[in-house]
Amino acid sequence: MIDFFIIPVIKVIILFTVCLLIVAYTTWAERKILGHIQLRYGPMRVGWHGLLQPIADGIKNFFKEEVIPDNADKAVFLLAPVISISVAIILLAIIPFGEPFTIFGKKITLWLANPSIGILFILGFATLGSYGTILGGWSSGNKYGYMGGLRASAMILSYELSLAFAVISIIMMTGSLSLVDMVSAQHGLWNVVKQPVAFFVFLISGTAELNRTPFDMPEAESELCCGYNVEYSSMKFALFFLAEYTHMFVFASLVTTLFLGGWHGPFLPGIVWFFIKTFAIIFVCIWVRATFPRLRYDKVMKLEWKFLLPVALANVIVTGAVMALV
Amino acid sequence: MDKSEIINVSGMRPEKGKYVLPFLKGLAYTLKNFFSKPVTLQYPTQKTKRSERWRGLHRLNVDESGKLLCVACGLCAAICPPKAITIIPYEDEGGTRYPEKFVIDELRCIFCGFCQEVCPKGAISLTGVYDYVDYNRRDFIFDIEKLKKPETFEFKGK
Amino acid sequence: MGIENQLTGDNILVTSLNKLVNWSRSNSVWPCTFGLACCALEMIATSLASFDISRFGSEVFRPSPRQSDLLIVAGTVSKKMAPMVKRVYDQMADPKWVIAMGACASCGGTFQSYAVLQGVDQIIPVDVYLPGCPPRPEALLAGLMKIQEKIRTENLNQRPDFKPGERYETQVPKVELIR
Amino acid sequence: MYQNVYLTFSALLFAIGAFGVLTRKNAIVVFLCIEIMLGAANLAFIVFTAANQSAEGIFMVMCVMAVAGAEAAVGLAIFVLLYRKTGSINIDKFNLLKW
Amino acid sequence: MAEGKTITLNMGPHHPATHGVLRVEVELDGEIIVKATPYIGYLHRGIEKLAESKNYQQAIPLSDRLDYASASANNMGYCTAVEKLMGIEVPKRAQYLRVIMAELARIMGHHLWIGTHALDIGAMTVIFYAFRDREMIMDINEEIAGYRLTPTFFRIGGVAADTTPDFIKKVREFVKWFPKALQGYHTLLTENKIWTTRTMGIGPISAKDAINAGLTGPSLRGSGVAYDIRKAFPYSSYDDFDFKIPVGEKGDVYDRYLVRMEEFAQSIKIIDQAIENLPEGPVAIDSPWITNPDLVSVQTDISELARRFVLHTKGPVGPDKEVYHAVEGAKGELGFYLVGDGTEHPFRMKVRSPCFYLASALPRLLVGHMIADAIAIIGSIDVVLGEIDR
Amino acid sequence: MDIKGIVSRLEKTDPGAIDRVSGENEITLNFNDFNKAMQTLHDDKSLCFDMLVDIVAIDRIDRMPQSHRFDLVYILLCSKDFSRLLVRLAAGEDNEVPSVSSIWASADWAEREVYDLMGITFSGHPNLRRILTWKNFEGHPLRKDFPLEGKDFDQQFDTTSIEDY
Amino acid sequence: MELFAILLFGIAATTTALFVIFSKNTVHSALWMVANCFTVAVLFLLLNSQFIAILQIIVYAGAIMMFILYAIMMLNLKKAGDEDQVKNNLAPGRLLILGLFFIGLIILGIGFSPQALKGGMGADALAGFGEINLVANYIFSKGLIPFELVSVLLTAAVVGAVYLAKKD
Repeated sequence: MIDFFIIPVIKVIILFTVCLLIVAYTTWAERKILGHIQLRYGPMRVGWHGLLQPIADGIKNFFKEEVIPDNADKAVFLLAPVISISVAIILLAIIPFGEPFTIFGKKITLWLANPSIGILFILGFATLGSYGTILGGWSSGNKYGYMGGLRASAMILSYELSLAFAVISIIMMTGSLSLVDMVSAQHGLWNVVKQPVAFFVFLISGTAELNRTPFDMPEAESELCCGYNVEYSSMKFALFFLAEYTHMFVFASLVTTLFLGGWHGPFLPGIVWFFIKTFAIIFVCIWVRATFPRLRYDKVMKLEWKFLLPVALANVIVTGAVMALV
Repeated sequence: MDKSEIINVSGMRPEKGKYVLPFLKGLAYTLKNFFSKPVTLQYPTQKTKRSERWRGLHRLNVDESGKLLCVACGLCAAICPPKAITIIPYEDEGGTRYPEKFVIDELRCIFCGFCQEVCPKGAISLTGVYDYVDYNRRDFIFDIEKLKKPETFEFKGK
Repeated sequence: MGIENQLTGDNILVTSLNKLVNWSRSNSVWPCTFGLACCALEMIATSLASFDISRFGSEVFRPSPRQSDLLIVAGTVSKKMAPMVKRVYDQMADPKWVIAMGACASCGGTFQSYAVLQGVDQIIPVDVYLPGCPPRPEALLAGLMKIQEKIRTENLNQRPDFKPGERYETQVPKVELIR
Repeated sequence: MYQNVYLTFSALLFAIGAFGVLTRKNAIVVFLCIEIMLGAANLAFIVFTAANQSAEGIFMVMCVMAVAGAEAAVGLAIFVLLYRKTGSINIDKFNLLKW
Repeated sequence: MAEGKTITLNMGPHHPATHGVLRVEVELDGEIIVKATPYIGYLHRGIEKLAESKNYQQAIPLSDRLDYASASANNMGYCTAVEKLMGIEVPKRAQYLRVIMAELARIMGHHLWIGTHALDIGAMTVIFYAFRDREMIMDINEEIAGYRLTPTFFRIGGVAADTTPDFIKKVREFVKWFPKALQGYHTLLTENKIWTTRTMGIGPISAKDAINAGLTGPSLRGSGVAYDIRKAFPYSSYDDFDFKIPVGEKGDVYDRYLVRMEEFAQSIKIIDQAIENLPEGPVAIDSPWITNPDLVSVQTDISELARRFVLHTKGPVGPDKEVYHAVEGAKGELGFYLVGDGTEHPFRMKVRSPCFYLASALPRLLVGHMIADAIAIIGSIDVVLGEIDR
Repeated sequence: MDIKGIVSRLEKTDPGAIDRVSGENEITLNFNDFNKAMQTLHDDKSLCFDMLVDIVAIDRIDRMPQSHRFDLVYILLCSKDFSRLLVRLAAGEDNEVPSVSSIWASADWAEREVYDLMGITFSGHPNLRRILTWKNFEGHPLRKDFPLEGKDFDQQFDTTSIEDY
Repeated sequence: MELFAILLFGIAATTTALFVIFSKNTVHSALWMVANCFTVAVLFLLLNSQFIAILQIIVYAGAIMMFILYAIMMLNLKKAGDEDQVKNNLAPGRLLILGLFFIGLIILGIGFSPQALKGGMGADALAGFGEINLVANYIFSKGLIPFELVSVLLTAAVVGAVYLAKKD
């Protein structure tokens, strides 16, 4: 009973609250980091250095008026943000946050589930998350939103490929689809050393799937106003917002898991290492956003089909060849 | 136009094939700025000093005895481009003119400083008060009483 | 969300919720990216490094009016533009506030001409007026804080309605030139 | 244990798919119905595989999915082309081969 | 897509990338623009009509609000035009001060351009660095003129006031600091591959087309025509200074970008020369019916007082004459066609605004490009709506 | 090229087009030969006024006869030696001035602006609509008989009264 | 318990399939199809084949449906569904044939003789089934040629699609 029910429930609660808190504070971190890169402070006046800012934003959005445009497809319009956020949260379930430990004679794992098809699960559901974006854009009945949705679907369709191929080379080296196995296999030498090409391909195509600068086609503020979420207000918008950052957190933890050795690291406990690495990746995301211009839609496609995909494929072949030889 | 006066900027076009290095340079530049001190003025707690010539809210200057210097000649009202100044002059038996009514619509005013420039008596001057805001249009109609002490309208916030 | 409309009465729950919501609203005022003229440049300057509106949590300039709380009417509202301004305001989700930034937006300023709307409060309600042409960025920050002050006194489920012309105050009597 | 139930649902899905193919005129919906039918077939395959404990069925399903993917690519390309040419994707309108 | 299957997208007047209230109606085939129609007038304030009702001095603040991104450059245009109308020669010191202010304004305008242009293309940080430096110019404006964005520093016959020691110091500081900051912009953009793919080969316009469309300023120079009014028709002692005209070759967005980046450097060079060689002397002519007598003489001399009254209740009188005078504003040829009629009001003031023609060239620039390029092109021609709509 | 050269060149191709030389770099053209002369100014290799800088319209309301009420000043620039030429043309309220937008692309908007603000119509213009004011705007604001503040300055403004393109 | 789950998701699958057919809006059809994919994937899971379930989601929901949705959006078919209503298409004769078809299929489904199955589906038999190793071993030994043929098919499809989609 305890093993099957109570512990998972406790874990779910902890995971949900902690991760959502982290995600909320990712927005704060983004604003602070962007601020400091841009020679300013970022939020300062709500709490110490603006620490209460995400909470204020959340409550405000919760109590804002819901606007549903007349020409929106109402059911889909309401469904889209829900898809976005729920898929993002589902993904959190199988991320291994740290090594298992024993308490009261019970072995506690720091992940909710460890399905044998772990990484495929993530790839599959990450794609589903973009349904939220696409449907949100389409159902708004707004041309900007429509174009944002169209761009989002094209982006996802393309970048899924190189993402998968980058992962395949890791799968080949680990010989398992389970995330926990992948982390365990990195004891000693991280995958980023063994697979630098896959690492970069994964980083780039992951950023693209997240729709972050320099690949923020679907929302491209200056081109499409807000793109897909142009008609969304209040909590629905907040859900999109939250989903975006949850995806970012998931992405960062995936990079950590797949390439940066997960919880492995000297001195500190595993979970601390995990979060340090994850935040480093998040920082890189924000840093890149602050520095680079946005690519153009067709160039993004070109980058994928003419550069990332061949590189990832070649990497898979080379990995296979090396593994066959050694 | 001879050639020596022209720079052809095509020479500044980057060479082909440089991909990674410029990216890294840019990232390094932003990272450098990440660690440098912000230039932000934390406004309500910190305030900078306005320059001597700053054109803020108007003040009607008074002499030592507290009497307005203004003689209601109406030059400022005449020069004012948005016509924000209304003066109703009054002349007492002694022949001294003073403004019965001197109203400046601070909202209408564009703070060009012409009134201060043309005033032959130095009676009107623009102060360093720059952050007066209010809820109501009525509050911006400044009469003589308000114009005597524009400093009190400075924004006080924490 | 509409929940607030269900909350009526004057009990402790409602008052404390009111306080909480007002706190959050006042500290997360997201302005709409809506620049019209000269004042827009000062608005940009306010949001940038030297003055940094983000300290108030307001750097989230949303391009879509649906997501923004504050309409900063920064610059001259010409009569041709007025319907757009009104539409943007109407598109914003409640609760929403308006700053009339600068002389032109507040009352037409120096442009007393056939093409300029003499004060944006003829078409939308204005909460805070800023004098200056354009006002300093500090003045915009002061205006933002004035809005925050106002939000803190507001009631959760009763926001004042506005019918055009209602809150509009008549102009200063036209200036008689004395020569 | 419950093969019959699975198979019934498989048959039902197939029937619904077939029904849709026959009745709908919107080419894309017809397309979706074909996908439903393929899915139903997949379900049957998996049921038998599970019973027989062999990999053939799974492999077959993968082949079917590949076919579905190929079909989607070519089919949608055709539809887009048709739409560009005629401005409609109503399959009743495409009767050039009819005599 | 088949004919008639295009989407019509209305960009603006409330759109983050149209720099104010420009409205461009674009017809899209997928992402490609097949037709673009700009609509303007959303900031039409009737400045030309207003100027007719004001006297020559009162119209100075109006000129500030034309191209509000570089206000002093407009002052320069207006005041030199009025002086040409009235036949006034401005003292050398005033001319130099004007040059300093106008060049600072040009830098200000370009700051706004680089910030918003980069922001439109997605590089969000450049605008922060640009406005940090822009703040320094604002401080200089405040120091000498008393206002930040719209200094209204120029007067007919000179400038409003003499320098202050702080002003000289601040300008020197800025001249020293700015090349470093400029290098920073270059680091972030010039060689960045994303930036170059977004700008190179986008929105090219040949020299012939550019001339025919009436483009001036950096946008024309990007196409390779070295037309700079500071050189072609020197005014306000611009021929004293040593500076070069940057020109491009291809006329694409990237060339326009490089031209403006080089103009930053050239302007700094001019300011450096002007502030180091600032001549001594008065800052305004001493003409009884044009400039303001100083306060001391007014309070002591009754005739001066009377003169002041007449001057300001009426204003300086323009002769019955027509002049066209153009200066090189931040965006191009900023011309003022002034018609005097022997009264103190301009009979007609026509502003030849560079941005008006830049915007009119938009349809031919945009067609055939993608919507993302449209943003880049609108950013690169750098329109300011206050000047288009007047 | 100085004004004498321009005049002699123009006289050669379009005799009688020039009404008079009205300034140091200004010529006044006759209404009838206007379009042809402008074409020559643009096309002629030695003149080469290939940029139309601006079109200025001046409302001389008191001028008699009223058929010469408006002055149109075309400011031309030669891109070879950067010399300016002002071409003046007098027009009345009901004259249809020939459009030069087929010669200079920049004339398109410039003429629209003149039409909008001054009410001078141009024949042969592809798209003569209001440009700065709105669609249902009445009158032409820059005419001297148009009040600066318009007609309904003091009234409560109604956004629905504005019709736009 | 298991039966309950099977019934639940089976019914869900049929319902969503019906919705696919009866939705007026093409995008709604596509969305119901995604839901259908999901329920079928759950049925796969109930049959203990995790791999196929996730494959179903990745391939169908993730790729094919995304692609179809993209096509629908690109063609902007929001209202294209209005003109064809299912009812109008049901000629009486066709209805009869369809009904017979239905009944036959259901009889076939329910009455399918379990003799075709070698063994029962006991819990032991299911253990270790559905793992990727099994599939992989099969693919790269016995099924190599068909597998390669499938890849050829996919390549051909891509080439064909690109050729078709090329303008003119």
